[in-house]
Amino acid sequence: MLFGIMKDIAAARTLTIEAELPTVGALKKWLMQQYPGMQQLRAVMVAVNKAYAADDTALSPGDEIAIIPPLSGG
Amino acid sequence: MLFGIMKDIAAARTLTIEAELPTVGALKKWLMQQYPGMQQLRAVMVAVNKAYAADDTALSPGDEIAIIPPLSGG
Amino acid sequence: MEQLIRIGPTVTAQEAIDFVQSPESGGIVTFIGAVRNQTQQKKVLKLFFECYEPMALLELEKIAQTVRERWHVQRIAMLHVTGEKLPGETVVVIAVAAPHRAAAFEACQYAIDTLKEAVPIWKQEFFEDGAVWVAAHP
Amino acid sequence: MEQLIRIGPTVTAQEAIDFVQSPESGGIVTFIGAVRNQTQQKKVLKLFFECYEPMALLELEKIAQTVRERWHVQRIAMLHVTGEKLPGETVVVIAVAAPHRAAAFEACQYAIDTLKEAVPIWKQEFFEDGAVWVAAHP
Repeated sequence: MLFGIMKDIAAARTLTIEAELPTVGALKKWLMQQYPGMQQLRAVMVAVNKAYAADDTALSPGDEIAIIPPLSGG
Repeated sequence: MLFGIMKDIAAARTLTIEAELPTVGALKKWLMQQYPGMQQLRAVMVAVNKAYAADDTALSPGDEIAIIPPLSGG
Repeated sequence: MEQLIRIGPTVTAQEAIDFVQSPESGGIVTFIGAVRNQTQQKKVLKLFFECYEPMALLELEKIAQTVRERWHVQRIAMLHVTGEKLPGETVVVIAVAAPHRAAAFEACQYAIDTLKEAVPIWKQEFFEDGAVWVAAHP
Repeated sequence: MEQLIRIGPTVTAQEAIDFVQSPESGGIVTFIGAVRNQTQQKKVLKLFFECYEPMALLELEKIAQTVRERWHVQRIAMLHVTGEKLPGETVVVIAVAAPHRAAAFEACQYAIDTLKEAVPIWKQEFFEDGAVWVAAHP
């Protein structure tokens, strides 16, 4: 799932990824290559199953993955 | 003018004082003698013309003098 | 900075918030104090607030002036009741609007702390077995 | 500690205050954030809030849990809007009731600071000449 500016950069709400991406870090790297506009963002976090995940977190099929650009709530 | 517990201790809203009391300090001393119950209070301040006054503040006829027992607003 | 200072028989949080809210303000911090239904395990029936009103208004004005000097605040409202109040009723409301929330928090806390220290208002608590002037004795 | 957490199209300060107010509480501190009519001298027409709601609710729940662990707080309400908002409209309300006001101030400030840092909500500002996602770029 993509939110905020990431939705605009990827021009999509959700992505289906064919590549094999074993960890959050690998996913981030893949996204940066696919969407160079992402490199200009202040920081991008990844949430796995509704919780922030570190780069070494393993990804499994069926995980709910959200790309979290800089927050601006409140 | 007397407020809060001082009104109860002196059993009056206002006092007319015959003694000659040149300063706030002298007034406090006189009150303590007249109303020993005042000595049990946490602190008593005096306001002259609606502002807190130090013990060495001179008193003049016509001054609006208020005896301020410990505050408990809010 | 615009300010609303009022001492009266009833005050509401909404009144203070409505005064300070404006399309320019980024954040509003409010403090609301109400009558508690007990003090040190003793049931409180009612409170009575006595106020040396002309001086209290001057002291509230001084608080507003200090807030204006120390923080970038757009609006402040300070309301306090006098007379009889029942448990649950609002006693005091301070509302502060500022472009940055840290300033609003600091100014609001300063205002309520200083109100309690310096504004000539006295609270009498009524229990089933009598009444006391709060904080009078050590 | 009792808590009210809600994300919805409209929120009001009164709703949060009504929830936290109780005859046991000594003081209530609230933070209210509203839409500003300008950002860096540019007129704001409207805002749009996007929210990853299931995760946002979990993050708000974590904030409530930390508040419960760190401070003696009786009740907390945390409300945030989603969707379109016009200048002046309320975006976020945090209300905290505690027996001692210092705890209420600290917990309320912690809650709004952490909300802004950790709760997945994004704000898009609409100007006369386009729209930007706030804070996205350095």
